[in-house]
Amino acid sequence: MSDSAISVQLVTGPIGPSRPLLACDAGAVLLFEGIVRPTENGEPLDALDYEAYEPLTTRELQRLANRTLTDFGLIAMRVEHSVGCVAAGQVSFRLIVAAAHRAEAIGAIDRFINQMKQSIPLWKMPVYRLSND
Amino acid sequence: MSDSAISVQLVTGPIGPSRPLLACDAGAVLLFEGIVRPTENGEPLDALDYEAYEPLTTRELQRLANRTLTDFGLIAMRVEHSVGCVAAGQVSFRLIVAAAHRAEAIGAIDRFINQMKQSIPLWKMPVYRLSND
Amino acid sequence: MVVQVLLFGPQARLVGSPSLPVEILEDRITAARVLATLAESVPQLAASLPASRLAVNHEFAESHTPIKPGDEVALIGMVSGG
Amino acid sequence: MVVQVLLFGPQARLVGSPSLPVEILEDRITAARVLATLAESVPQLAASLPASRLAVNHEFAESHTPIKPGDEVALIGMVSGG
Repeated sequence: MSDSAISVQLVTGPIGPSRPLLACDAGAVLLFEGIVRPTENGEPLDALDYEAYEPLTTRELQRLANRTLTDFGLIAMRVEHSVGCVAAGQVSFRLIVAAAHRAEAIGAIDRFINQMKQSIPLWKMPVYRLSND
Repeated sequence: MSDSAISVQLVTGPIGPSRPLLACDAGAVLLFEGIVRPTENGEPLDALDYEAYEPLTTRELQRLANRTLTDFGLIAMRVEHSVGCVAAGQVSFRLIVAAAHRAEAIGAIDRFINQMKQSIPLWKMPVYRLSND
Repeated sequence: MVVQVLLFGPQARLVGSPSLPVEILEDRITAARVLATLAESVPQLAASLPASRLAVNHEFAESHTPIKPGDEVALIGMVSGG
Repeated sequence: MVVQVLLFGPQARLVGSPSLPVEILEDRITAARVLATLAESVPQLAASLPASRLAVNHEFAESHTPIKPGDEVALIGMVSGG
């Protein structure tokens, strides 16, 4: 509902430094960052290549954000997800929520990420190091 | 346990902007900020005045951080808590954890804060607006 | 009618193409019929189809959702990692 | 022996002082004895004492922990909010 309290953005490449989430009367701010790990299934990894299907991906992220904001009574939230190539060690996903108390913030982060992984059209493919280097 | 991966700090007054937590191989970073809310029990609030009992407070925070790091297999964590006066809207507590995956990070933040509120010698007292202004 | 089905991520890589033509010799085509035809005719997708859905014109489809000429049809495979 | 008990936060405010002398006429004084004496003699603390512990020389005390002259004794009331 209060869409102005929600920001959803797909970002090409890695996600840069975080800006503060302005939310009057918030008592708890929780920020989650997903970082590309340097190994996948035991193999060294160079990067992950993320693919979206726009505009469906952004629309579904927005719907999930709206439901999460309403269900947990959040004050504000911001979602950023990479598309394209993100090197190991860099941030590919950031979620910030502001709430009156920490229980809502923790519950919202947990459920948003679980549902995102189940239902949002976002794919990642490993980019492995070339073996002839 | 790996104490170098843990930082615990009491800060006089509000807690400033967050520095990044360096943690190689982390796949998930979770940052929690507790912010002084502008009302307490319905009354407008100017500030909270936090009191610690050093060195017991820092020592118990360090112990709790050690247990949390070990139990959740975290890569690194940083704890900052204010002592003294923190105005409404300012940050009085920040906890950052880095883990391989998000489940450990979320579990660690949740349990650390619950146990901190139960067992760490840290008190807060409301500072209400003067009524004769 | 031939339905062009868009593919993404690991499914596109398995098939080796970002889209796949699916020929269906029926008048009324539904999302369920497209998925069933893919299951029969594209063995590379067999393992991931049970965790996949179709999107028609950028909305997730129900099994009975009709597909008409000109619709944009996409296979949304939920094969996301942790 | 008179044990000076340090107070903090809301408990200090209720009593109106950052410490409180507790007189106990026994040879062997334990943490439990100090808490019991506070419960009997300081009505302002009655409500919060069940959720309080003593620290002796900056370590949380067990009920049988002995208290000797010169020890630093602190009442740690767990009355933290959300």
